[in-house]
Amino acid sequence: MTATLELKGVVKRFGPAEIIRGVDLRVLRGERHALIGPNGAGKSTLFHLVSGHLRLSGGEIRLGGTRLDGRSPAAIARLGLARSFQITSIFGGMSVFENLRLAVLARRRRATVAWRLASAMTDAAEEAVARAEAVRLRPRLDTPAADLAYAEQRALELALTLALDPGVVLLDEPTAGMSAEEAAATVDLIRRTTEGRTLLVVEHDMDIVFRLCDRISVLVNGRVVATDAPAAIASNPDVRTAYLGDAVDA
Amino acid sequence: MDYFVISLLNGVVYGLLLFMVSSGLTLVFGMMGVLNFAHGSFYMIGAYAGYAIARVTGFWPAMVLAPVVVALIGAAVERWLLEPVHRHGHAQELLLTFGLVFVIEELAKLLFGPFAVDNPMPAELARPALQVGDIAFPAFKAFIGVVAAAMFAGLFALLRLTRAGLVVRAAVHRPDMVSALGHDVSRVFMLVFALGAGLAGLAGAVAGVFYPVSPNMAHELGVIVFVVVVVGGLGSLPGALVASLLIGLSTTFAVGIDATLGDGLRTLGLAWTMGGIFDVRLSSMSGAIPFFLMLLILLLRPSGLLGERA
Amino acid sequence: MPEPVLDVAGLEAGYGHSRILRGVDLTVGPGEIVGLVGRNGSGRSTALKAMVGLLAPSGGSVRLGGREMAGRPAHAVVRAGLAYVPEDRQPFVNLTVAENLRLGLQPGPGRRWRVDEMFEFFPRLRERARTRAGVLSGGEQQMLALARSLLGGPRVILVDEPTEGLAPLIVARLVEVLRTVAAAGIGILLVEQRLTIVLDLATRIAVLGHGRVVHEGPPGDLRGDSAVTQRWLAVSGH
Amino acid sequence: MTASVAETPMAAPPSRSRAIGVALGSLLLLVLPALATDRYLETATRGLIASLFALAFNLLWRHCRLLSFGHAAYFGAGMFATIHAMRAAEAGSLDLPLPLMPLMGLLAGAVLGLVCGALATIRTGTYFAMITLAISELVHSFGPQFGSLFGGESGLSAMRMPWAGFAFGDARQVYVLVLAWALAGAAALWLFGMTPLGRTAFAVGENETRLRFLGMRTHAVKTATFCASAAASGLAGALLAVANENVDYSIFGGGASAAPVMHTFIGGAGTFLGPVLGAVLLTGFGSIVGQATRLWLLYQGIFFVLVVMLAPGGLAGLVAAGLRRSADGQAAKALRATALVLAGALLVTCAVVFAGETLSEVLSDAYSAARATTGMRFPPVERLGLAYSPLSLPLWAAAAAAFLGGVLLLRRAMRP
Amino acid sequence: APGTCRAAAQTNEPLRIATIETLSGPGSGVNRLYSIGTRQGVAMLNAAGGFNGRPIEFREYDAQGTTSVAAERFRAAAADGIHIFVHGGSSAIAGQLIEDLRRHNMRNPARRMIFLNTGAEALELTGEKCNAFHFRLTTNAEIRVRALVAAMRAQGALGSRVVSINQNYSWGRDMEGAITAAAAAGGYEVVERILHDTNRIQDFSPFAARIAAARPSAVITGNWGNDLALLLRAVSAAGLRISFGTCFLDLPGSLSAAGDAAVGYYQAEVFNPIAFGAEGETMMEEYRARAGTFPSTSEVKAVLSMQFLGKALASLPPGTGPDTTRIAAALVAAQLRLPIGEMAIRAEDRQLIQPLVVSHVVKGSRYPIDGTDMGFEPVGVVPGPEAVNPVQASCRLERPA
Ligand SMILES: Nc1ncnc2c1ncn2[C@@H]1O[C@H](COP(=O)(O)OP(=O)(O)OP(=O)(O)O)[C@@H](O)[C@H]1O
Ligand SMILES: Nc1ncnc2c1ncn2[C@@H]1O[C@H](COP(=O)(O)OP(=O)(O)OP(=O)(O)O)[C@@H](O)[C@H]1O
Ligand SMILES: [Mg+2]
Ligand SMILES: [Mg+2]
Repeated sequence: MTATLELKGVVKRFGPAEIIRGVDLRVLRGERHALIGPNGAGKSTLFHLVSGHLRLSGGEIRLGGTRLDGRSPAAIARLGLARSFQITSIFGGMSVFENLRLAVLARRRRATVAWRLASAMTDAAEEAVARAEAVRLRPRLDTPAADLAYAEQRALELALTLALDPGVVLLDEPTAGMSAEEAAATVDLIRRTTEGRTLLVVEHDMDIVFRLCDRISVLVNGRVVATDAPAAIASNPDVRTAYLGDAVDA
Repeated sequence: MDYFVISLLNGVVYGLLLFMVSSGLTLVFGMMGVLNFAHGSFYMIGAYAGYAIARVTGFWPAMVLAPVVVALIGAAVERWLLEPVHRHGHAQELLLTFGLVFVIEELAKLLFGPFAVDNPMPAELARPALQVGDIAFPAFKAFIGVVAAAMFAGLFALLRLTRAGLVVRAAVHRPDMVSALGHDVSRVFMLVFALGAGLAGLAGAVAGVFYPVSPNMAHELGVIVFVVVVVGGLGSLPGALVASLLIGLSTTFAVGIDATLGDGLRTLGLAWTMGGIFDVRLSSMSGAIPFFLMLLILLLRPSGLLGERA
Repeated sequence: MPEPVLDVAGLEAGYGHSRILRGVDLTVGPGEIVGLVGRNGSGRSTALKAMVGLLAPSGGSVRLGGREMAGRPAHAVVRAGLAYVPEDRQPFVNLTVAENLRLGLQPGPGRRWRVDEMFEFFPRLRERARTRAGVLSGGEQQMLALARSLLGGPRVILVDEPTEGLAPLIVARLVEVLRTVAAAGIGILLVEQRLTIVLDLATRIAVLGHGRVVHEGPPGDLRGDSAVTQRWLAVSGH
Repeated sequence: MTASVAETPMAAPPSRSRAIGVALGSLLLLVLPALATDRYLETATRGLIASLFALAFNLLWRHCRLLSFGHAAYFGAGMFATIHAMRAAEAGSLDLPLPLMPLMGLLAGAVLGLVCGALATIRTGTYFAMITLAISELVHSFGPQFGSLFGGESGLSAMRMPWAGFAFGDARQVYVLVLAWALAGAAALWLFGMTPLGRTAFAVGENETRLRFLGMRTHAVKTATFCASAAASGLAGALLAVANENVDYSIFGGGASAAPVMHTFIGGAGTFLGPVLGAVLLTGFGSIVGQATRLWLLYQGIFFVLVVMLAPGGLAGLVAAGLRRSADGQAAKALRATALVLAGALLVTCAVVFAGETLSEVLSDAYSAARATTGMRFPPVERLGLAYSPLSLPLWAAAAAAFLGGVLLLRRAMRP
Repeated sequence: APGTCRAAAQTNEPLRIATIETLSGPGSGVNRLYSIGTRQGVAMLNAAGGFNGRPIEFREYDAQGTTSVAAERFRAAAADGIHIFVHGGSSAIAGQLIEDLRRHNMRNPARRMIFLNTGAEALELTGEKCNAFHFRLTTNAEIRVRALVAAMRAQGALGSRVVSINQNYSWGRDMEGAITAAAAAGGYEVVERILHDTNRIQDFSPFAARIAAARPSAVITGNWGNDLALLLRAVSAAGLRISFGTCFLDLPGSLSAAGDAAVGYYQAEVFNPIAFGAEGETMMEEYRARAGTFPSTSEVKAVLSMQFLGKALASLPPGTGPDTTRIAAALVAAQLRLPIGEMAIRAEDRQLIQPLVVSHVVKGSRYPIDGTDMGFEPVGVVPGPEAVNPVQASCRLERPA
């Protein structure tokens, strides 16, 4: 199988502290890949590196053959790799609708058009509404994003990411702070919306990981200690001691 | 040679004076995130206070009392004007101080008249401290230097060693959370702002000994203090010191250089006959140098010489 | 049941025109762990904010050890012994971990915790003591937030979704910590999404709905497919 | 001030009343020449120019949350470009009819704005403000140097050349010309806010990082917005050049940069037309009160401070709130608030003016002359059309009471 | 609208005079004085019977320190039917006003206005900008320097090595030019030419160092306001004892700011109470009775200008209305006798020719200023024709029709 996203010997240092210590990771086209690991293992950092938020200290990252490292976040996003943030990051002062329309326009490269009114771009508007519908925010269309409840904000965050129709999606703890019900719903949502896309997700809730993902990589202290199918991971003794404890029973 | 030595001394002292004025600004900005446009006005108030008090108590007591007065005014401003708009964000606070500039200047005009007041220098400061060739280096410049040095030491200790410093630095970003840890944010803010104002007042009182004490003082000091703070790195005290000295020295020496940019290029064999900017004498542009410096810094090292990354 | 330290009665609060809380009644006794659950957006975080004074209550009373707290500024309430751990952790990004903790350190009315006790709880924090909190990992920030508030020596601590973003091992650790804290005689009001954890920890559970406490009782009430869970949480069985 | 633009509910007045307001306003502007004398047309012309300038400034703030303290640079650039063009036309070396001259200003503003904008928007927040300040200070310090470009401290002057039977000699024709351009400029700025670019620019102010991860080159967006703002400023400058037929480098000074800031935040930055309100108000203030008393700057300063404190949304914010209320069928409440505001404002004004004028009189030379002649230490003050002792306790007490009462009333009124 | 519709002045119309000065904001301090003085001057004219049987109307317009407001005020004045407007405060504003005047007179030949310039000294105002309806009733750089050089040389205070330090804008450059031009006549060599930016410099000691390095026998500067005060303070602080020739040391604020440093420094001016003898004394006392303080030189200049105007008005046949064209002509012909000599207009460029008093600063003066005990003691008078500069080639007056 071909890897869409491929990391080779990726290293990241912050001053003296080496946080990512040579990560090799191959995310296969169309698979749902989970990245788990103890707090502070470097999962978010890895995301930052892939999405261009941080610069590599060493190694290389490829997206379907093209080098990502060294490119700006914007460039990477335009190459079809989108991410969500662990700390919710949306446009608080704008309505849910405007948030989504913005993302849609960005994807269609129409977001900097200065010679037409945004309201004239009805197709974009329709898509925005549809995407709100998809994450159950339809009733909140005109609410300023800042006034949404936390969970609603997470949902919007997700919708923004998906609105880019990316080939590869990076999700950092998409269900954090959601009730079990919400979480379950969100997982279904992710399933539906990322159909046919490649998905790399960081998640601490094992039920979700096991329900959602085809393969799991375990990151410990900046190294990938294991990559395998859920069942195998669950029964992997190292992983249990390093991360799971007795959270799941194989 | 004499010229070089004296210019060096002048540059350093001028730099130190700049530091005196900008330290309070840096403090308030670094800790409260408020860029106090009215800082120059506090400087002016300090000068007038020094002048008015000195006429009653004599010079030296005035040097002590004037800053106190200004600090009190600062406290009042923070409590009754700034505090209420705090929740509307920094922009709003900045605008408030921006408005204060006009109010204070006009009040000064109203109360002390539009002209510079006659602020005599005490004899012990008037006499020269040392002689370089046939140029004297006056005592009050040494005085300025000493005060500035003391100021730096004191502030540095305050920020590094006290918890108040910690509280305020934290409160810049998350006032709510700080109060949720049991700290009375508003009180600390008031104290810090008062301190900043007091420093400006001290600088004004000291500077008023030499510079004409007039309602335009703030105006003339102008944005140079902002330049210092930005070049040094917003909120960094050592940065402010370095920047002040840098600006002090560069402007001082630039004055002596009559060469034009064109000359410089020509000696490099470039640009034979370019008019405009290339034929302006450096000496006549010494006032613009700080701004060049600022732009340069902001482009090369946006967070300032010693500023911590945003 | 012992005399409650925290006694909330008819608490009302909201944002601007939208009224979120319509009279919440709650009590927390010393050393007691009370779970506060409800749907997303039901107002649990709002309730905590209103109790600690970060959000001015528009009505009702919040008594701490018999003294009225409603309407008093947050710092006064906290000094009186009511600590608060926000749901979004709120680290002081420009300070180091150590400095963050130092800020929390206060001579509170409750048990005096020491900084290295916190490091015992969360060894990870000791490793990161010198780093700026802004760059901490999500989980690390969560630990920091809890430790920071405990250092204030509270009598009651309000915790908003502490396990969010924590790895399973750490979650287990956290549960231990909360038990220890409670054992030290400190009341805990716990807002938590993962019902399993609440059921495991709490001695009493209050359910928030329509801006009121619509049900209160021992964890048993919410075990299994009870009517309450169906009606107010609608959790498809665990 | 709320972090929202007119399109999002909280800041804007209900669209119907806004439409009505705009319609009435434009109508008034159109019939003004028939009503007003030259003097007031002069002031009106200034008001229009200041309004356009303030709108241009607020484009940056309202969208990108970028606060520029150096917009005089682009305003001035527009003025100089236009004057140079007009001189060329006067000399016959350029064949551009006067009504099209402002295009020169627009162009100059845009070009300079593009360069400086690309530079300044590297940073945001306070740094940005400082950079803009530095840039304009730099330009200003060049002022005295290049005689051919800036014409020294007495500046350059030109003459409006007749065109198509219009001499452009009298205030009316100038007013109409300025009005046309100002309206066009305002409309353009309004539309900009509704284009995708405008909305994106607003998103920059909201959360720039996130925007990057949506694949946007935010720096380009900011630069473009800056450029638009500078172009509009340049246009405003051009209009002033046409009206004054003269310009000198003092226009690059701090005062010119301060004006749009004051206008915008007194008028209200949250709503599109807020700055216009502020500009018109302060321009009128400057030319009417400014004629009446030397203290007008003091009064203006106090006014500004009070507005920033009590009405963070600016005056337009108040109006909008009132309209929204009455739209929500709380007309009574709205009226009450309005009454409170007016009463409070009146009280404060009386107090401040009394104190200011009395003080300035007592400290004036003329008064010391009166001292000398009458031989009294505090002869009665003749100000505001009445004579009273400057020491009269009751008067001062009344003033103090009025001030405090006024502020309290205003406070009350502002509460939602 | 009065400005446009009204036909040529009716004879029964009162004469309207206005000042357009900076009355508020930065710079208002010095500029207001011209307005105050003019007001007093007009009052005196009215006390003497006004103009053809009617009191002269007087107005003040506030230029608020900017040329663009000045322009607005000019049009306001035109609209209010002002015949003569007075300005002395700033060369920049004067430059704006003279252009406004040119355009206004071109557009409204029926209602031409007159510009009495009581204090703006930029050469170009009588050079390429010169205008038949603009009268410079004050000095300019060349006149000041010629007078200074003549008198200082006579005092032996000039020596052979002169430093020129000036502000880097047209006025300062005019001064530098004049100082260089006068070198031959003054028998000195200009050993250092310094131009520094205006009102920006906080610390002048570097310039003091430069001056010292040049080892001059005298320094001549056109600096005013802070730039003057700071320069003098820096020089004295550096312990340099050099004689200074100045132009604006008598403006309020300067002497107090300069302090004792200023003692012995020279100054060339139109008026000095002591030099004017008994008449000077009565002028001072009379003025104090009216205005409460002794007049500053700026005020006196304004008063003298009004008296000069008075002469011109008096010369008109009774019954002539406020016809500005004829008044202008009368001004060209007018003469005013001062204790120290004649005041008259040079027809070619409308520059006033008048004698100048050169004085130096002494302690314990009879007319101390600025709350100091210092004042100006005359050391010599330079007759007008000797002081005045030649007509500039660039000046071409289009004679009034
Ligand atoms: N800029 C930085 N400077 C120094 N250390 C950093 C920086 N950024 C991250 N770190 C450290 O790197 C480690 C990994 O952080 P990261 O956020 O990637 O962890 P994580 O795997 O996402 O953990 P969590 O699951 O809790 O989010 C943390 O210990 C953090 O403190
Ligand atoms: N700052 C705010 N302004 C306006 N409305 C708000 C604000 N914060 C929250 N709300 C609203 O208040 C309601 C309750 O919010 P709250 O955060 O208390 O919910 P919650 O029970 O904590 O749910 P969760 O934490 O899972 O999102 C939500 O409907 C939300 O939309
Ligand atoms: Mg993480
Ligand atoms: Mg919550």
